[in-house]
Amino acid sequence: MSTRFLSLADAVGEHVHDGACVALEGFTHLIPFAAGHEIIRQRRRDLHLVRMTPDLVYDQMIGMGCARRLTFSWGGNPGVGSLHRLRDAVEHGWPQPLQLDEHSHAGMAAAYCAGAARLPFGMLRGYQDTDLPAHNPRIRTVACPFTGQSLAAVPAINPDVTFLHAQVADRQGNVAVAGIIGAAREAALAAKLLVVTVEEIVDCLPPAMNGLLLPHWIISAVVHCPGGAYPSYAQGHYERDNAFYQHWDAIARDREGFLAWMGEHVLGQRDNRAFLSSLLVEAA
Amino acid sequence: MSTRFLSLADAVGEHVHDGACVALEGFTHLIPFAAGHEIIRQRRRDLHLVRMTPDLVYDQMIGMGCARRLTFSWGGNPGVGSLHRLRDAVEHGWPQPLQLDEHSHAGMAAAYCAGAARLPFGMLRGYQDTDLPAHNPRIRTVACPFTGQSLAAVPAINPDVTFLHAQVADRQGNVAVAGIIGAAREAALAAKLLVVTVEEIVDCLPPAMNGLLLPHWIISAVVHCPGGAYPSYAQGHYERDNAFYQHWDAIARDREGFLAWMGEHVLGQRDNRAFLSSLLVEAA
Amino acid sequence: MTIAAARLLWDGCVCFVGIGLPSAACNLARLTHAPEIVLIYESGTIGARPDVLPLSIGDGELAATAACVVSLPEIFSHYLQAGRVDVGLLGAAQVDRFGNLNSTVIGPYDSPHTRLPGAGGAPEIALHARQTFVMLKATPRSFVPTLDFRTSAGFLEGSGARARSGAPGGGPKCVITDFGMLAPHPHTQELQLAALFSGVGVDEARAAVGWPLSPGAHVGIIDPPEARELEILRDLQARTRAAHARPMTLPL
Amino acid sequence: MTIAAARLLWDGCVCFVGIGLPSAACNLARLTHAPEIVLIYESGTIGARPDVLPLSIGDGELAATAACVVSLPEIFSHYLQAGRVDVGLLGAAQVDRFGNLNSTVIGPYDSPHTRLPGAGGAPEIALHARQTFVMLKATPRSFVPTLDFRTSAGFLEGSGARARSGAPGGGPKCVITDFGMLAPHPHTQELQLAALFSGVGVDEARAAVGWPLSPGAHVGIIDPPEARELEILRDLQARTRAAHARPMTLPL
Repeated sequence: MSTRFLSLADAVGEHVHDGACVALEGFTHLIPFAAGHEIIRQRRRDLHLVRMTPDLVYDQMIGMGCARRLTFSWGGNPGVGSLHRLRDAVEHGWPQPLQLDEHSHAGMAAAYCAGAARLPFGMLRGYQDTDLPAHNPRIRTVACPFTGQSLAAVPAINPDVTFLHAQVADRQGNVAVAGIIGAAREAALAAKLLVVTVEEIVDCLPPAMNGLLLPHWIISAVVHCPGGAYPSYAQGHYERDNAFYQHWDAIARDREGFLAWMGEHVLGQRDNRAFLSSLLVEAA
Repeated sequence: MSTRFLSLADAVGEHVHDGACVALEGFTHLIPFAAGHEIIRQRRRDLHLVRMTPDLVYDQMIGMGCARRLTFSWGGNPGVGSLHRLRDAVEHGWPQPLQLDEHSHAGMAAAYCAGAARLPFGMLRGYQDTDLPAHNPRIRTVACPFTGQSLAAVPAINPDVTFLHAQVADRQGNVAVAGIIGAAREAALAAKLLVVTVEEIVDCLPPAMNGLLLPHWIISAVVHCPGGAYPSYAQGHYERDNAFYQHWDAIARDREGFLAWMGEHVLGQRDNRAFLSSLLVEAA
Repeated sequence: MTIAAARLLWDGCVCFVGIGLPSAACNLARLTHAPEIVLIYESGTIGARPDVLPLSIGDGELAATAACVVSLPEIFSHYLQAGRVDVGLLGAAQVDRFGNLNSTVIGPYDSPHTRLPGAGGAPEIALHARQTFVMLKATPRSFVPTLDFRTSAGFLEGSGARARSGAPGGGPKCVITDFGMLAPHPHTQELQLAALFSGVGVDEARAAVGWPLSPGAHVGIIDPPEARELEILRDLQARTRAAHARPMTLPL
Repeated sequence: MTIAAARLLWDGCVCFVGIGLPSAACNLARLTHAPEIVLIYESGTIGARPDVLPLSIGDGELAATAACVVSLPEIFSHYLQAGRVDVGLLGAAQVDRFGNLNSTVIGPYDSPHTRLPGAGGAPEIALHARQTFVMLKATPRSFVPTLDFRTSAGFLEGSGARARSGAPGGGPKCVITDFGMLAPHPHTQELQLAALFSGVGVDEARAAVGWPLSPGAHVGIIDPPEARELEILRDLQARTRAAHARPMTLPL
């Protein structure tokens, strides 16, 4: 019962359906950009996107009209500023309105943990004296059956499919991850289906001991996709392209420039290798 | 604000008081035997002992009269049979009665996690249709505020002091742990005070990346104590002495034999080094 | 018993393994017909491939040969509770006619005749595993009409009581014992005689069970151990005995 | 601002660091008077010692120099929520006179004039850190009498409201801005002028604040940057600029 190895196009084609709840996780590190681009290429619609930090990848998916709903806790371009496409969707409904299911990081972490453990809700000491619960009916309270204390409660997140990017898989489909992991493990284990794109595939991984390993039998599909996290990064393989993150601010600022860029570099390219090549050509 | 380095005698003397709630954790691996022996040597009384798997170390502490209460989830000699001193305390009140606060592993794990997160309770899908809740008033239920589902709830465990054994510390007091960790991390972070005995101390640890490291500023004291897990083991340093575990069954079977052995090897020895030497003499 | 249990496991199945007979059965399966079986020990080792049988649930051999080692809270919440375990293997001191188990106490809880080790992982393995296999030797004191303490739920009072209680896992698929196997009746879920080891008679089985044991619709005969199974099991046991008896150098 | 904030941090203190000004201030402190400061980034890096300032909260530089990297759920539950953080550094788009913060939205939530990034870690940092330092530039649009949205609690309506609400952390200790610092009045907890950068007048400060700013009991003058502070900060910024501008080889 080894994991299936698929092309990215087949993995997205099989696992992502219009209207599905889809999480692309990876906190700054190992963001599955190539998977997001392929979802855009296959023109999926009405997705419920889930991600703690939407980042450029969801700015792209939202701007290209893939999403109807967003569950998130921080929606900016880290260290740079706004996600202009996310803002345009929320402020002006372009290209379509976007329903927000808004949390704090701590709340969303609790929701992913609950999802991974198949508990119906997660709890935390949080949200206290903020306006978030008033705007999100999914933030409630639960009373401790021992002390009577009131705690914040959030419903479990269980995506239909979670996409992750990782450094390496073995031929059985076990995936090893190193570096900043955010809530990737919980998002992976909370999902009904799990697809992982990886930088490389090796014959055999060394025992991970206490490191993070996703066993092959919890993974639906592994995709060999070098550079699949770019412009995010893969610790030990390539660094974050901070200059691209800064450059994105100008690309995404207006609708026309954004559409032209996406047309040229994503829709106009067959796959992630072609996407990266097209950036190389532009830089030259 | 580096961690303090103490002798084991001083660490126990300062951190363990009669009547305290004390957890010695380590699941089969890295059991802090030397710390348990020192608590026996210093003749602490009325302790509330906490540990998922009491193992030989609590058999010794209970038999020597240190404990009035035990929070646990499995009390046997793994792969061998009974803990005779634990049984004698429960069945015959020798050397004194022992109050049991009995859980399953999953329930105790949830209680430690809650303690580490400073939540008042933990929850799980567990204990269902068993007789445990009828005999432990600390197993209750909580209703999901979203679905109405009923879940098992257990109160957080927050020991006054947790003892762990680990492989290595650096001079700042950071402690690195590798191998089977059980609920050691949660027991450490749930405690008010944390004392760690280690096999060796090095100038500087390599970055742990995703491995388990206990940062120096959460640790109250580090004790250099080679062999401090024996007859349990320290992965990479020495193996579990399975023969000793089997031998213990005979040592602990009757009160006199047990008291004689403890007198000779624990009370009669100054420290862990002397304890180990006394076993060597016996074997010779 | 070990060989009969091993045969019930299939290649690739995810087993939550207890120590002792279950561990021997799972590793025998791995070394014979099920090389890709995934062994999870409650100590947090996932995909362990031990060369010798561990004495405890957390021997170093398990960590060193595992695909990875996770914490105990994670193994119970993210794997077992999340419904990712195909087969849970359980031992016990007592089983009743509906597959409920006792590993806590003989006699009253507050003044026990025999205090047993207790629950460990069993209540939640019994609750969440897609199916469980129970392994214990049969005597009228271990196969009892009524448990002294219910540590782990089987089919409760039978006839669908377990499903009505909302338990996510499927409950005991069979009880493997020294005369053969019991399996639940499809409707009443009472444990009935399903198969005998060759050479064992029905009367012998009945004498070892503390309730009036009914035969199932078909009472099979379990094939005797094959030479290869016996050889691999004996090798494993010999390696294990040698490893556990090996004098350890004290860490001095 | 960065230098003034850095001076408030002490050696060995455990800081939960946001990106931008807070990260610069914490690293400056580490490179000057507080070499043993413990920097926790919400990405899960504990004890990071970056050589250049990260652009994001999760640059590889942080993981590679950290004592260890834990998951995001763990950093929030076992460290922040557990009360292990001495100082939380927070930015925001708006602060009100009681130190409550808005980083969610300008205008109504459902039809915003400006949608901001949102809460991130802020609500729970503000709730649990033993104290918080707020850093933001002052204009009457950012220092406001009433927030458009309360993302993170400061002293609520003041006069002990925060303590009565049961918040475990101590709330804002000061607000560091481009004219100087505000600090809460000991009883009313209204933010008052606590100190000015040298050369800045009280009127200038008043003009930048959207509520009638009261002077505190003592309005100090913040010492101008020392040569060593400036040099280390400029070196850090120059290294950072160079690193972020370095063209990256595409992973092709």
